[in-house]
Amino acid sequence: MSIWEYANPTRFMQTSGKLLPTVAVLSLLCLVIGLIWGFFFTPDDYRQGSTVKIIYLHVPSALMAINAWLMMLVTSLIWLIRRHHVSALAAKAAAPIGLTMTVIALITGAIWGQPMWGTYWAWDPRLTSFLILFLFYLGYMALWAAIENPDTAADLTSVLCLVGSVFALLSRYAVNFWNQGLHQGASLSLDKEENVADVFYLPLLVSIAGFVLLFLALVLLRTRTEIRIRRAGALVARERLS
Amino acid sequence: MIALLRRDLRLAIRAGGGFGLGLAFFLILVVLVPFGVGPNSDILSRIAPGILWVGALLSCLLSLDRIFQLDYEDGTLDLLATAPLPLEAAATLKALSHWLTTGLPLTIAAPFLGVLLSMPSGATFWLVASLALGTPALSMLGTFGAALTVGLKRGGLLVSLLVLPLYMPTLIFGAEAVRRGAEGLPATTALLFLAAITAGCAALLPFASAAALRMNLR
Amino acid sequence: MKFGVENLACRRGEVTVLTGVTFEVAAGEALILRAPNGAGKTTLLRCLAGLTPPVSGKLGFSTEDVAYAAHADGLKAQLSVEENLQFWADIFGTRDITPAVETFDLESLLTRRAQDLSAGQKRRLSLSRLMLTGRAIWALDEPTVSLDTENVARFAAAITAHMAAGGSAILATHIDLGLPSARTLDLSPYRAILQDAPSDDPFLDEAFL
Amino acid sequence: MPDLGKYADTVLSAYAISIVILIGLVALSVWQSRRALTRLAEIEARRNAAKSR
Repeated sequence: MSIWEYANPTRFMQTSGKLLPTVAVLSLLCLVIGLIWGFFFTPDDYRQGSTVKIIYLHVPSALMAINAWLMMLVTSLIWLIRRHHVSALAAKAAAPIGLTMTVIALITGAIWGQPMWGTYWAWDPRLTSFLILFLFYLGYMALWAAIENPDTAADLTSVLCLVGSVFALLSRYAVNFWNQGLHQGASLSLDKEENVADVFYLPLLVSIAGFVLLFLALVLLRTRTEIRIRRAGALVARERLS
Repeated sequence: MIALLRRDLRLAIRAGGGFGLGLAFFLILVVLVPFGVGPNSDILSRIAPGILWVGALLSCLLSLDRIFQLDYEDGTLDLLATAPLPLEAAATLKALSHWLTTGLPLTIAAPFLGVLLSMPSGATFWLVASLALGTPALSMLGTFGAALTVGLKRGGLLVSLLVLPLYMPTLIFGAEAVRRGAEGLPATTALLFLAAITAGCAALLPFASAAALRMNLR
Repeated sequence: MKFGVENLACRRGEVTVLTGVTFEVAAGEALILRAPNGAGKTTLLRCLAGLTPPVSGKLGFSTEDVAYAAHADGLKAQLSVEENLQFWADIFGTRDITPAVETFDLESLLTRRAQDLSAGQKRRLSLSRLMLTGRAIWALDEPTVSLDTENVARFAAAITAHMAAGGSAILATHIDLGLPSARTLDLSPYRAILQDAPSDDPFLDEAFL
Repeated sequence: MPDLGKYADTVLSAYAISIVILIGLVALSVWQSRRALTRLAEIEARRNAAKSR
């Protein structure tokens, strides 16, 4: 059995229908545990005080904002190369979620920045990169919305996603060059030395898992919606023909 | 190949071709800024590089939807797609003619408009160099955006939305080069990045633009 | 040049409108497409010209050999007749535009701008471009629209000459051009809906939930 | 309720806004899904009716 079988809408609907409730429940579980753990049962940071609790929202959403785009890049490539409709529709389904995650990352960052940096917004490289990412999501979704023929829309948005990825990456470096910034280093990395302490680390992991699962559940749900819309469209077009 | 370029340039300068519109827009924008921020030449000279670059970028944006739209509407694009000239070449030539009618005039006009913004004279070289290196990338990215939206009735606004984030790195390096040049700091690195972006765009974007055109003509 | 298609299926937008189109045209022959409006004549011609890739089936020729003339004239209003023609001549690598000008009687219009032409004159200019392409297969979509009888005859003569030189043509038209060795192909039997052929659209799958 | 100190507003507003946005996204997705489902069911019913006739 190959993974490409799921590229058939019927197969995908069957499997995703079975999978969706499990993923949804798991994600809710992880989110509730992670956020409650983080909110109620973690100590304050000696420097940041209680604002450190915002990382349980900020870091996972920022992570998913980028991962959602990566997923769109991969599914776009699959569509362009193998022309599996489900793949293109999954990319379309993921965009609003990525946009939402970007917005959450930006908002929580701004709220956290107010007491820490004394301002809601600073043209810090990371914040700026996320703002640019936000614009990319907007453009991508606008292109999907503007084109009537769904296959053409899938083609064009895929090309945009490809080119956009290159330029998003380029922007990241350009922005670094432009302003060295005040953002703290990566909160999570394999290099343990620089990491946040364990007390913060574990609930953060749970909360990240929750966001990943939530993303997955939403992608499944939204892809199912898109497939149904496509089927409805195909049937109506067929009716009109006869 | 040269025929397409010649025709596009000829169309641009004939009546209704829109040549000079971008340039006029650039002029107006630069004239408006001092009224907005006040006549203080210290402030003006500090923001001049940014204003000139943003102005050039917006003027480029203004004429993007004309790149393919007219050819699409009168059926020329269909015929071009069936012609022996590969669409990749057509896209490159379209970008080139867009640059010749907007980017190049802007580059030439920018130092004179810099005077209006009391830009330090040391920055003039960097301004011209960065615009000359950067505006071709803007035209090529714009051609890509125009190719994506060619079949749409009201593609003008959408093109701006699609293209603006793509313009970000070019704008950053371009304005940065001028700013550093104006302050007497080394600006060559930014200029090199700019050249790299333009070279990368020239190498890759014609394929993306041609692919988008083919998808739209289907 | 002999050319044909085999079992061709073409799509317009999302919908496959034609399936199983099969025909063959010999050198010096013309094929006239007949079908009601909206049956897929334009779709088929665009497919032959290589603008829309076929859903399935084979094109037995290279789309590089097809000269396509669409509904739209594809003229630049601000350019003169001569400039318009010269542009396409350059694109197709043809030196001389005089045969095209003579065949379609455009001498007196050469310096006139395309926006000042009448609809029929535009059509003539647009059709004369076919002669600049140097391509063997002419794919023509309603070529005689807004031409008067005199110019229809002129156009018929141009096609006849093209076929006499070994070229062939495929036309969607309602007028009888009086072409020698012309065959008519009725597209109605190939309309996708009448056959209820299994669709290539995975979203029409019967097992779909 | 943990003692949030002087940053209580900051932390609480961050949580409140994020959770509202997330719930909004989920609600929107569920609503869109429902709508697509009913519309498709309608069309399928029409199609089956036409077929059995």
